[in-house]
Amino acid sequence: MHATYTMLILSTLFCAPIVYFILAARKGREIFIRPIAGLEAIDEAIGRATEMGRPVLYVSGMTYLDIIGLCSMAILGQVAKMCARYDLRLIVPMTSYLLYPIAEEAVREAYAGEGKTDLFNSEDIVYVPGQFPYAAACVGIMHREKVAANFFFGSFAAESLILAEAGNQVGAIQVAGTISTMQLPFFITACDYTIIGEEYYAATAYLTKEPTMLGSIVGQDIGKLTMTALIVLGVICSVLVAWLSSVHSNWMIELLER
Amino acid sequence: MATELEAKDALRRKVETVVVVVISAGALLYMLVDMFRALANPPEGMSGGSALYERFIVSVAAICTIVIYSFLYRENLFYRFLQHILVGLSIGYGTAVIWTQLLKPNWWDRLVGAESLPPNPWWILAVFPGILWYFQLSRKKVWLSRILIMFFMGTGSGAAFMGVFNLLLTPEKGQIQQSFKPFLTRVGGAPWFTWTNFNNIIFVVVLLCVLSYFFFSFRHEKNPILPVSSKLGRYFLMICFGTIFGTTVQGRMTLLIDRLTFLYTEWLKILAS
Amino acid sequence: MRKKLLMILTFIGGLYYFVYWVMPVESRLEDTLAYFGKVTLVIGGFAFLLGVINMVRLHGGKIVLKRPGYHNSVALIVAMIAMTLAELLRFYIKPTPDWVSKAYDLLFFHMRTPIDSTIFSLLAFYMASAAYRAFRIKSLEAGIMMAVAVIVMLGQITVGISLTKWIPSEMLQLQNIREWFMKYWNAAAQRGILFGAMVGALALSMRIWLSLERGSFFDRQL
Amino acid sequence: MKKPWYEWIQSIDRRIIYLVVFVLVSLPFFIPIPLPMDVSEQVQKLYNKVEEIAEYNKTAKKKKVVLFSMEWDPAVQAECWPQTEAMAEHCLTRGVPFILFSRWRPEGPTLAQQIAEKRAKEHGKKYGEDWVNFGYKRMDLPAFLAFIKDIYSQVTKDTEGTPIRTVPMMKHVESIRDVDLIFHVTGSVGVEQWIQYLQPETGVDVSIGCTAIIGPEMYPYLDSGQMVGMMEGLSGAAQYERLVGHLEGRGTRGMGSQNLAHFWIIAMMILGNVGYVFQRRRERLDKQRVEMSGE
Repeated sequence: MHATYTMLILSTLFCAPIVYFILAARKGREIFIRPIAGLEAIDEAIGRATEMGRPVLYVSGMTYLDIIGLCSMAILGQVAKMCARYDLRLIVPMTSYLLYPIAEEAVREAYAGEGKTDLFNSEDIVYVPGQFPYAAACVGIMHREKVAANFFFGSFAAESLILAEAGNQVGAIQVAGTISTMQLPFFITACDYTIIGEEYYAATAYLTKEPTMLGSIVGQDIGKLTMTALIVLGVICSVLVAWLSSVHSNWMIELLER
Repeated sequence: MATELEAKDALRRKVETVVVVVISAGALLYMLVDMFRALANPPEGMSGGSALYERFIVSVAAICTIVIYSFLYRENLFYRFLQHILVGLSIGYGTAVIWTQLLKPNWWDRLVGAESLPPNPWWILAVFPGILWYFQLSRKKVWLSRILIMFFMGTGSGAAFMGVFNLLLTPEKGQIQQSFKPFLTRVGGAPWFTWTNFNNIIFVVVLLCVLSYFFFSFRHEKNPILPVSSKLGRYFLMICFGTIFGTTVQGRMTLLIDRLTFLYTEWLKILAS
Repeated sequence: MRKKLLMILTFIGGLYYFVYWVMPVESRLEDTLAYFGKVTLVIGGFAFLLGVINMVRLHGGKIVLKRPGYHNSVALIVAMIAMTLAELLRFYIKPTPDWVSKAYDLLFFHMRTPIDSTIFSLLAFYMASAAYRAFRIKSLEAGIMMAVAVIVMLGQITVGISLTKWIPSEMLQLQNIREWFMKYWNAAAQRGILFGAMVGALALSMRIWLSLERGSFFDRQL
Repeated sequence: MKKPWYEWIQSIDRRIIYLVVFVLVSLPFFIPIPLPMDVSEQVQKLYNKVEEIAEYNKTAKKKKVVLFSMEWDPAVQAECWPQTEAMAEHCLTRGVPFILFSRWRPEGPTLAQQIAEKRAKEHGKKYGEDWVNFGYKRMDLPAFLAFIKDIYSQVTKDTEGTPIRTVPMMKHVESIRDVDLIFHVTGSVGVEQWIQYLQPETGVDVSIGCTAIIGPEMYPYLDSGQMVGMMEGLSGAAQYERLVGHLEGRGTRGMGSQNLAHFWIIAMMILGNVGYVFQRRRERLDKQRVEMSGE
């Protein structure tokens, strides 16, 4: 269907703040993002791994080269930085041949940035194609290396169940973040903290402080606020329709469908 | 201590070998008997040879199934072998089908001409952008493949406006209009509160709380509503995940039931199919 | 230079559909849509050999170097060729000879299908062991989730439904409670997620369309 | 030292759990469990919609058609096969022609073709007249939009290589508007694109047959009316089979086993958590004792 006038106005209302805040953030405007509980859990998990002196596993699931995958790689970069700071070994199994080199580079850069190039071992970035072989490889690593912390960030499919269970078995601290709604229940029950849905992007922005992401998050918030306002007004109108005999139809609906 | 463990290990290995041999011998024996039975009295309208072949392929499928289940005991050679076969088959099929069902009718036939179509040499030009995909395989010229990827991403993002607003604002069925749930119903000229209205209140409250959980850039300290609503939002999300959890159990069990149905009805023929 | 080219191409690709959406129905663009679609369908299809080439590169190397487990790679390549041939022969030789359809039957319906569905069905077992070993009610959140999950599970099986069949009020029977959770609580929460995702989709398309995206993938190697 | 009971019940070997699952799922095959089943609202709505089309087709010269969007592969055939079968059975017996088609899953139309052939053989129906197979067309969004605009620009031949215009059934279909219902069967997502790009322009109804896992995600669309009905998982298929009267289908057969399997999962959850709670309580007590003695 082609755009109606309402749609055009609304699309401007949604998109203009996004573009404005992205540009503003790039020019150096301070942007606030509420602290995301799961991210503190990352620090905690890294701390625990440092105490125990055991490696950390970063699992990106069935993530491919898309925005989710790139966000996952950005978070990986931050995790790798923390690991490098505390001299921890980080193991990253990857399933996408397009993301694999990006992951390797992210970890290498993070270790180099902390001046720990000698700690980086390119064999710790493992390429395992296929869903179930990937899950089996991750489970194998968890048991063999007795990992102290598991991070699950990316898009996940059925393998989430297997991964979360195995991590629980070895007693690792687990932090998960995914926008795959269908897999969230398993992470919530088996992980110590779970970042839910859209929070995943906010978490990326919070960690990387990338202006584009930050600006976009603020712009999106304004879009969601607009939506909330629309819904509240619409509900009020529908109550009025039932309450007052003089009102015959819902003005909001008429307005939106013009 | 070590020798004791070793002895235990050796015993376990022996038991495992015996179990594997017994199961595979049983399966093979059943397969042979089954095939001979089919050869001896083939079903009506079928030659003995085809009947035998039919039973043979059913047995192959059953043996594949059993071998995969052996993974539950331990990862093993046979499982890995079948896994590789699966990857080969699915890639082979996906490739061949794109040729036979997409490129052949929509490109080749137009290029060289088929039944009613005159040949149109201009279609050869489609090869040049098409070939760009393969630069993904080169480390140096990978940017050439980006031309296609970014172009498709661009078209996708341009079309997203249409998609998003159609989903949200289709006349009468739009997600936004359908969220305007009335909290009161007009019955006989007077406002009234019914069970549906109660459910509508639940719906709108849950919707708004969940939406507020996904506000990230507002400060909670200065806001009277947001801390409460976002906390409630997280709990409401848990209810939603609970339903997903419940249905997932059903979904996963169905997968197993399907395989067992196959084994019992088509292979072992214990049950009528 | 390259980067500019990509930016312009992305913008033009997006602009076409944006303008198509903004323009009223009778626009000229309406007619071009089908032509454009015809060409993009074919161009998209040309990626079809990527999977094969990747597999041959990965496993061909293993076979040549006789790495451990190379017999698996041989099986993979053989299976790939066999399946491709079966489909091509089935398509090109008309009427299909008996042996081709038999081979196709074996490869597709009695190997491809059962192996795939059996591997996926392993999840039924994992579900049980995960329920036992991993799903711990560590917090109020997990508690709420589990409670709803149990109601939903009981409400979708026949024995569970007959447990509460005796209750005279239909509303309190398990299958209806399940339906109530699904239709109101779940639908509303899902819609909340959906709204967030839709705004997110708009933001993402704005970023890609106007080439505002930053990050390693978009900045590197260009 | 002997393990305390709460540790013992937390340390059952996983292979024993697997074995019990296997036994419990197998039992109802041999000992039937009574299956009182209510047909859910969503399934009933879907059935009514197809019935509506069938009633129309009885008198109409140009029949309305259902498009089966077969986005499933063998991995999820356990749920999607019975759903497709129930729907194909309904369409074939009630004289509703249908189209098989897929954008993402090469195997979908092939498996659906097999289902349709089996059902057609029983009812004496013929390929080309009662159904047609478009096959797998890997469509990106531009191609999909063109498909909506003009089917024939994107589909020139069916899977057998017959030019699509010469297939007898296609005389009913000039454009996508002649399709009255989309029946999207899937184990992942993708149904949104029909709602986003097809429905507002043409008013074609969309319905879904999905694995139980993604069922909850479809409720916002069912609530808004963008989706007319849904078959959710095996139970949805079983309910549809009951409505169609196809009781020997895979759906109905499997429902018995669901019961015991579900109870086993619930039991496992309770067992694991009871052990966990007691273990935690013991740990807390131990800790208190240590603190007390430390003072």
